Amino acid sequence: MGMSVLRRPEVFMFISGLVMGLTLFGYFFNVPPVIDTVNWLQTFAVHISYFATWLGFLTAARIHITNIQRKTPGIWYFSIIMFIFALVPFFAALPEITKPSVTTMIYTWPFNWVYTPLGAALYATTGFYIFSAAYRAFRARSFEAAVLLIAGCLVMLGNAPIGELIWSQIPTINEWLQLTGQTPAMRALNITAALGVVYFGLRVVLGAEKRVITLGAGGG
Amino acid sequence: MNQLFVEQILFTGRGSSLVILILLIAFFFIGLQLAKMGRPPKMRRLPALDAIDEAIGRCAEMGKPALFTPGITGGLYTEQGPQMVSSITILGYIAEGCAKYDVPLIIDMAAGDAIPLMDETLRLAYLKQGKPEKYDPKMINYYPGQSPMVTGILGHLQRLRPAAFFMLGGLYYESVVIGEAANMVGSMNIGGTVNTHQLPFIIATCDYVLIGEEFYAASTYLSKDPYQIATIAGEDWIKFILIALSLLGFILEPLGIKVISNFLRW
Amino acid sequence: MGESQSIWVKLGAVDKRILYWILFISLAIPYIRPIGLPVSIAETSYALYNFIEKLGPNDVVVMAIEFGVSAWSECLPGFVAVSKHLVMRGVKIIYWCVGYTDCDLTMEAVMARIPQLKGPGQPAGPGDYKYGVDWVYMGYIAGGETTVAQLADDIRQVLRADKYGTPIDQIPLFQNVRNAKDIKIVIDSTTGDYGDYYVRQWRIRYGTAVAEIGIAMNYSTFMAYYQAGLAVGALKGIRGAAEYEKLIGQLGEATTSLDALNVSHLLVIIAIIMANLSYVMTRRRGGG
Amino acid sequence: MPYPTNPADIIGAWVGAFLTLAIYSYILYKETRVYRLAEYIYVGIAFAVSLTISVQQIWNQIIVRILGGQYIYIIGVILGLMLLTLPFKSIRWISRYPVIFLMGLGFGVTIRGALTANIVGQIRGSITPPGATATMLDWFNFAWICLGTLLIISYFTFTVEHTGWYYYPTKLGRYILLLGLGAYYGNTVQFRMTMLAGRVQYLLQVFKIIPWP
Repeated sequence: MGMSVLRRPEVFMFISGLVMGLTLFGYFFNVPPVIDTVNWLQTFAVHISYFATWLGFLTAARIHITNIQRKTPGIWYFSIIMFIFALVPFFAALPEITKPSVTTMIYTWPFNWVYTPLGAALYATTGFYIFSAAYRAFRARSFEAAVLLIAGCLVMLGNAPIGELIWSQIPTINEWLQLTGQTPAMRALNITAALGVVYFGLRVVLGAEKRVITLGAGGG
Repeated sequence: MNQLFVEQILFTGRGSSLVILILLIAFFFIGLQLAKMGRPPKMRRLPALDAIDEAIGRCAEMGKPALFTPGITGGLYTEQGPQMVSSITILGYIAEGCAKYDVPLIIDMAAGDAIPLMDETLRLAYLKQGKPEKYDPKMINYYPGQSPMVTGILGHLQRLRPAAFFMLGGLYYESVVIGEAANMVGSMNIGGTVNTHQLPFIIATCDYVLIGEEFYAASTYLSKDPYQIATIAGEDWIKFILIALSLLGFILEPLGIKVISNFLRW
Repeated sequence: MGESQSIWVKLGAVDKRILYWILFISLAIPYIRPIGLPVSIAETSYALYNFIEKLGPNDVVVMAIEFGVSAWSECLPGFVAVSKHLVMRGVKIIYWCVGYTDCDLTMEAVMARIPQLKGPGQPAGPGDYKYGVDWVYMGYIAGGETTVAQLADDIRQVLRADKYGTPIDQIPLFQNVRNAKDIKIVIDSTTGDYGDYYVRQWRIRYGTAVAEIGIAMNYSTFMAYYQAGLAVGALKGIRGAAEYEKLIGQLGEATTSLDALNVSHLLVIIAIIMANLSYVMTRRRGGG
Repeated sequence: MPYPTNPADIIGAWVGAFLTLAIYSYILYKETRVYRLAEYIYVGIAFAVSLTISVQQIWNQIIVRILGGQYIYIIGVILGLMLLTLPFKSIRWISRYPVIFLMGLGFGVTIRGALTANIVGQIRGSITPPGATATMLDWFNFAWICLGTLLIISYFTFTVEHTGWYYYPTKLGRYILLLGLGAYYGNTVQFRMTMLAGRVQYLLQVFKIIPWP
C-alpha cells in the first residue's frame, strides 16, 4: 500500500517539473552546482538511452515470438530469420565489446554488406517518392498551389546546372529564393514552434495535459 | 550592488530570453485566470484534428486497420522529445476512437524510451472506452532505427492496407516515403510535424496536416477543455507582442536607434 | 475528341511505377556516358573557402561526420574536398561523429580518397598527416545534442580515448585542446539537425565558428544562420561539393555526379509539366 | 577502394546489390516475399548492430568508469534498468520514472534552445538592417524577411478568427509560407536524387558495368 504513493500523478508532475526547471535555471543563471547537476542529468539520460534499445528489443521480440508460436501465415518464418540475423552477429561480437572495434567477420560482414548498403538503399527510396509526390502535388489547382509549384520549379532549375543554360537569370532567382524568399517561412515556423513548445511544456508539467500526466492513474 | 550581483549570476545574452520566458509563464496563468472568470476564448478550427474521427470511421466502415507512426523522432530527452510527447497525446485520442469502433490499431516506431509512455497512454485509452482487454502491448512495433522502421512501415502498408494512416511526430526523411507509399494503398493520410524540413512533404502527401505550432496545440484542441484553450490564448498575446517588437525594430533599427537589438542581445 | 481527352486523363494518372522505372533507368545513363556541364560558384562556398584559406598549422578544427554511409553520394565528396583543402593548408584536424554509427566506414573512405592522411602506425613522409599529431579520429560518440553540448564544455568529459584506444592525454594534438574555445571551426556534415546543434551549443555558447557541408535541403535552414552571422559558410550538397572541387582545383566525384542531378531534375520538371498539362486540359474539357 | 578481391567481399557486394534490388522491387513492383525477406534480414541486422553498440557503450561509458571508482555512474544503470521493468506486470509502474525524467529533461533542453535560438535569435536576425553600402535590393530583402515573418506569424494565431481586416495579413502570410515551402521542396529534390543516383552507381559498379572508384 505504501508503494501507491509512488504512483501518484503528482509525483510524476513534480519530477518532470523539477528536471525541466533545473535545466532552465542552469541555462540562465551562473550557479555552478546547478549547471553540474544538469550536466549529470544529461549524462544519465544518454545512459538510459542505451538501455532503451533493450526495451525496444524485448518489445519487438514478443511480437516475433508470437508470430512463430502461432505460425502467422506468410510471416512466421521471416520472424525466425529476423532472430537469426539479430542474435548470431550480436553474440559473435559480444566477446569483443571491450575492444575499440569489433573485428569478427560474423559481425562486420553483415554490417558492411547488408546493413550499410540497405540503409543507403532505403534512404535513396526518397528519390522515387519525391518524384511521384511532386507529380501529384505540384498541380496549379489554386493560386496557393501555384505559388508552391512555381517556387519549387525555379529552385529545382537553379540547382541543376542545366537551369543556367535554359535562362541565365535562373541562378539569381534560385539564390534569392533560398537566401531571402524562403527565410520568412523558416523564421516564422521556428518562432511559432518555439512558443508552442514552451506552452506545451508548461501544460505538461503543470498537469493541464491530461493525457500525459494521468500516467499512473491507469492502475498497476 | 544589486545590479552587480545580477550581472555576475545571469549569463550574458540570455537575459532577453529570460524576460520572454517570464512573460510566457505570466500569460499562461493570466489566460487561465481569465477563463476561470468566465471568459474562455474560442480556438480556430484545425481541420486535421477534426479529420481524425472521419479517418477512424472510414477504417470501421471498410473493416481495415489504422496505422500510426511518430516517425523516427529520437529520444525523449532530446530536442525532438516534446514532439514525441505531443504525438503520444494525439495517439491517445486516436486509440480511444479505435477502441470505440473496434478498429485494429498498429503503431510503428523507433524510439525505445517512449515505449512506456505509449504503453500507458494506450492502456488508458482502452480503459476509458471500457475495453481494457482489447489492449495488446503487441500493437507497438519497435524498429531499431530509422531505415528499419521505414521497411516495416512499407511492409505494413501493403500487407495490411490500412484505411487511415497517421504520421505525427518528429519526422525525418521517412515522411515522403511512407506518405507516398500510403497514398498508393489508398489510405487517408493525416500528418503533422514541427520539423520544418519535412513540412513540404507532409503537405504534398497528406490529406490533412498539422504545421509546426499547431502540432503542439493538438492535444489542447482535442481536449476541448476551456482551461487548456485559455492557455493557448496566452500564446497568441505573446505573438502580438513579438510582432509589435519586430515592427518597432523594423522602423527604429535602420534609423540607428538600437533599443530593440540591444535588449535582444542582453 | 474522346480519344484525345483520354490521353490527357491518362497522362494525369500514370501508374507511378512507370515513372519510377523511367527515373531508375535514366539515372544510370550519365554514369555510363558522362555529359559534363559548367557550374557557377555560390557565395557560401566562397565564404567557407576563404575562411579556411586564413587558417594555418597552429589551428585545430573539428570535422564532424554527422552523416551515414547512406548519404555518401551527397555529403562525402564535399567532406573530402574540404578535408583536402585543410590538408593543403596544414591545419590540424579532429574527426568525430555523433550522428551515425557507421562512421568508421566513412572515415575509411575519406582516408582512401586523401592519401596524405596516414593511419596510426603508418609511416608519414614530408607533406603527410601523421596520426595523433596532425589529425586524429575519435570514432562514434552516442547521445545527440546533449553530447554535442558536453563536447563543447569539456571534450575530456565525453571522450577518454580516440577510436584506437589511445588515451586522450597521450595524444599530442590534444595537448592544448580542452573545449570549444580551442577549436577554430567546426565543419559539420549532416543529413539531420546536427548543424543546428553545433550552432546552438558551439557558436552561440562559445563563439566557435561553424560551417556546414550539408545536404541541399539543410542548406536553406543553414542560410538563416549564415545571414544572422552564426555560420561562416556552407556547401550545398553535391553541387556545393562540385563548386569546392573547382575552388581548390581538384575535380573529382562531385563533378561527375552533377550529370545525374541534371537528368533527374529535368525528369521531375517534365513530369510536373505533364501533370499540369493534363490537369488543365481535363479540367477545360470536363468543366465545359 | 578497388573492386573487392577476396571471395567474402565479392559475395558481400553481390548480396548487398541483390538486397538493394529486393527493396526496390517494392517500389518498382509491389510487396512480395522477396521484399519481405530483405525487410526482416535488415531489421534483424539493425537489431544486432544497435544491441552491440548499446552493450559497447554501457561497457565503455559506464562500467569502466564504475570499476574505476566513479560510483556516481551507477545512477544511469539504475535508471536504465528501471526502464526495463515495463514487460513485467506487477512492477511496470517503475518504468514511468525514467521516462518522466527524460521527458522533463527533453522539455528543459528544448525550451532553452527555443527561447534563445528560435525566438530571440530569429527576431534579432529579422530586424538587423543592411549595412551602409546597401542597395535597393538589400532594403527590399530586409523588408521582405522582416514583414514576411510577421505576416506568417499572424497566420498562426489560434484564438483570433481570420476574418474582417485580419483576413488579409493571414492570407498574405499563408502565400509567403507556401512560397518558402515550395522553394524548400525544390531544394530537397537535389539531395534525394543524388542519393538515388548514388545507389544506381553502386549497382552499376557491383555488376561491373562501370569501374569501382
